[in-house]
Amino acid sequence: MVGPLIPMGIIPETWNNVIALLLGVGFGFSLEASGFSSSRKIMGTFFGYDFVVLRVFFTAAITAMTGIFYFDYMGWMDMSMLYINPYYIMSAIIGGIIMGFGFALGGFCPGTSFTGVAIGKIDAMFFSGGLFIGVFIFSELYPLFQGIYNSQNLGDAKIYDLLGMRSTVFAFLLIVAAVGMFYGAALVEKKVKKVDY
Amino acid sequence: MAKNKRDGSFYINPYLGGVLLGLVLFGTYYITGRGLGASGAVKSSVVSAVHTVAPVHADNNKYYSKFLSDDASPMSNWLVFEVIGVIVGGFLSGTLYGRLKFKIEHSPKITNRTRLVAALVGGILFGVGSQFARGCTSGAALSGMAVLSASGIVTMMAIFGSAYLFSWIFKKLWI
Amino acid sequence: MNKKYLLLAGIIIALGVGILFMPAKDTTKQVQPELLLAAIDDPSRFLTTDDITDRLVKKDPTLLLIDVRAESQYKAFSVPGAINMPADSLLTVASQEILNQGEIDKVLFSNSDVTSDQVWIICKRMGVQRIYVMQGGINKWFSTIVKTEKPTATASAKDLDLYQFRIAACQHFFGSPEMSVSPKKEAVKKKVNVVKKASEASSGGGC
Amino acid sequence: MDELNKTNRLTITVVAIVLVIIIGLVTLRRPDIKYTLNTSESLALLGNPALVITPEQAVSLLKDSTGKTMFIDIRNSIAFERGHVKNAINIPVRELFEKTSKATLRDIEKAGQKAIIYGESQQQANGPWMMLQQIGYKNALLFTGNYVQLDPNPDSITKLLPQFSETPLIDTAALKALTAPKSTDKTATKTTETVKKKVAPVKKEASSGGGC
Repeated sequence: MVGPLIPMGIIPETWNNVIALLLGVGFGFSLEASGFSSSRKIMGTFFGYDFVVLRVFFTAAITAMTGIFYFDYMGWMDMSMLYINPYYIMSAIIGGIIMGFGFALGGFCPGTSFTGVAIGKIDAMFFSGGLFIGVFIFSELYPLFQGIYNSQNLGDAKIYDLLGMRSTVFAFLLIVAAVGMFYGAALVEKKVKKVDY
Repeated sequence: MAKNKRDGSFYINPYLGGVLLGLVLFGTYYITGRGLGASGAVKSSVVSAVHTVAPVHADNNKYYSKFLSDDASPMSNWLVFEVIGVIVGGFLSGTLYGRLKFKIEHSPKITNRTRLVAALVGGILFGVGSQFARGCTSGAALSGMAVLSASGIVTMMAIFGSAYLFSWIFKKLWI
Repeated sequence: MNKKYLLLAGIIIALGVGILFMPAKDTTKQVQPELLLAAIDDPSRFLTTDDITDRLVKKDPTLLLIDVRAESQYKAFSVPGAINMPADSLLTVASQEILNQGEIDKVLFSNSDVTSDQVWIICKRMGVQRIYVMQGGINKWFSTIVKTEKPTATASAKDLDLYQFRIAACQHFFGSPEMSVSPKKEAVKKKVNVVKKASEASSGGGC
Repeated sequence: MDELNKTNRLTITVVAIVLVIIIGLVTLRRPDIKYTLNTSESLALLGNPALVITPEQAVSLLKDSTGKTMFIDIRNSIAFERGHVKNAINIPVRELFEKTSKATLRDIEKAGQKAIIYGESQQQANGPWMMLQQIGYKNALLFTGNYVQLDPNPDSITKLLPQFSETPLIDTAALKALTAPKSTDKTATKTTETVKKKVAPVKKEASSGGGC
């Protein structure tokens, strides 16, 4: 059972959709149960009254990363077979900034807005509708953005390669940074006035 | 704790939520070799919707045709099913903790209307941004961070950096 | 509460330290040493100069000859149609792209078959598919194809055929003023088939 | 933030994950043979003169008996029985990774000796030598000649076989003479024939009509 299972051909592709559904249920459940269906809870991270996003996000990232590293070390998984999003420097940064802007206005990100839709948040429904419109607008105006979209492709670059350090060192630093952030978040939370929502 | 569990104010410990989400993410990588995603599903549904309504237009547009050319691509289907799962999962959790209720959540300082317009604009911006960055917070940033991809970490920093900045500009919307 | 978080933080940092001490993994996919040894022990990677020439004459599109000698030697003389990939440039991106083409038989050669075989081992270890070595290398190729010897009067019909084939192949590559090329081409092709069968039979235990 | 006070389930989950990892690590069995050189390091082995033993060096090593070197015969046991270098150890290619072979090699390494890998030809010893180097036997050296050259017979050293060496043999004169393909180089023919007599199994095809 050496993962990733589907690319290795251990699980047939026909199971794809069932697996997608099950993983989606897990994804949605953990998001909603942590409170990601509430935009004001999410936005608390930026104003310092509730760091749930920071906690969930970084805990999830370091948990998955630790799991991948250990499974790779134990030979249960081949890390090199995992899909890496291509890194286009400019479009990643521009996209991130636009998304941050949308985040500040809408208070959701796509995944969390869907959980909001699931429990009946009307603002989440508007946000999700906006997503479709946004993608549509982008696609229609694609010729305008094409240059930026396709420039400076670094392929499946890894952050540790760009920083010139070993992957294990970067992973360790990320874990330490995450723990440090959790500690800092707890300190800030104590000082900032509670917001009732 | 058991008493107020169903009144909608119960949330699990964020670290537990993070660990669970991390396990789901890890499981996704372990099984499919790819990360989670959400905006990809939006993209593939928009692409197929446009393709159904105006097939010629879709074929002529370079962006649509990029995803139409390999219409058998399992990933686009995969993400749609995953997002259906997200909604189901959110619904389950909402039922379990008593949060199923139509409502508009906003700061007391703004009206419902303002909140909905802001949400819509935010959604549009997020939609555009996620296409630029080839993924959203879950697809690019979270999944990317788990495998230490450069795009994931850069996108994550760009999202949170600019969200932090803009959220103070639009502080009124929230607190 | 705080104590538990201290414990949890301790656990995750301990796991992080564990990651820190993981040995750097060679991310390239590799053939396991046991399998590689078995491949080394298997002589089927060696293609004879005659077989290769046969395919060259037929302009087989699935054949790619790779000269692993230094560039200067390649420029001086090489097998017609071969590309140059000096052994020390094996790991460059360009070389890897050439080697990872799936549907092509890549045949390595150097002056003999020692260096080319060493390169073959490294390629095989990196998981390169359909890779072979020219037996005897270019020296052998030169001595069999270019400077082929006339068989003695007592030689068997098989040897005479082989000799004919080599002469024809040599003319195919370098031309010959004595004979016109165009009418001979048909003959070359016919002979080619005969020779291939003959050489297969001989390696099967004829001698 | 009262949800932060509920740590039981979190602790249980984390401990469960840690247990899985610990069980994984405990039951982990590293393969006993693994590459110690990466591909670029292996590539550096090629053409490194410190890692090879020329026939001349080998003959002088055979004469002195300081015990600094050990000959490893990688031919099959039948060929080994028929004749081998004095004190050589027989490890056929196929048995290279077997426990006894590895123990032998490790003993040689511990004794600070060099292991000279030879076969019927350099070609045959080549693969096993690279394998040993790649899995960490840094004392493995490649004998760059044929077995016949290790023959105790003193004039064997003269039996250098250019056919198998990496020296380019192509003479431009012959290239120019291509239009007359019947002309043959007498000396080259001679060496080829010598090879054929001494090392029968190396050549398979009837190249110049002499072998069969």
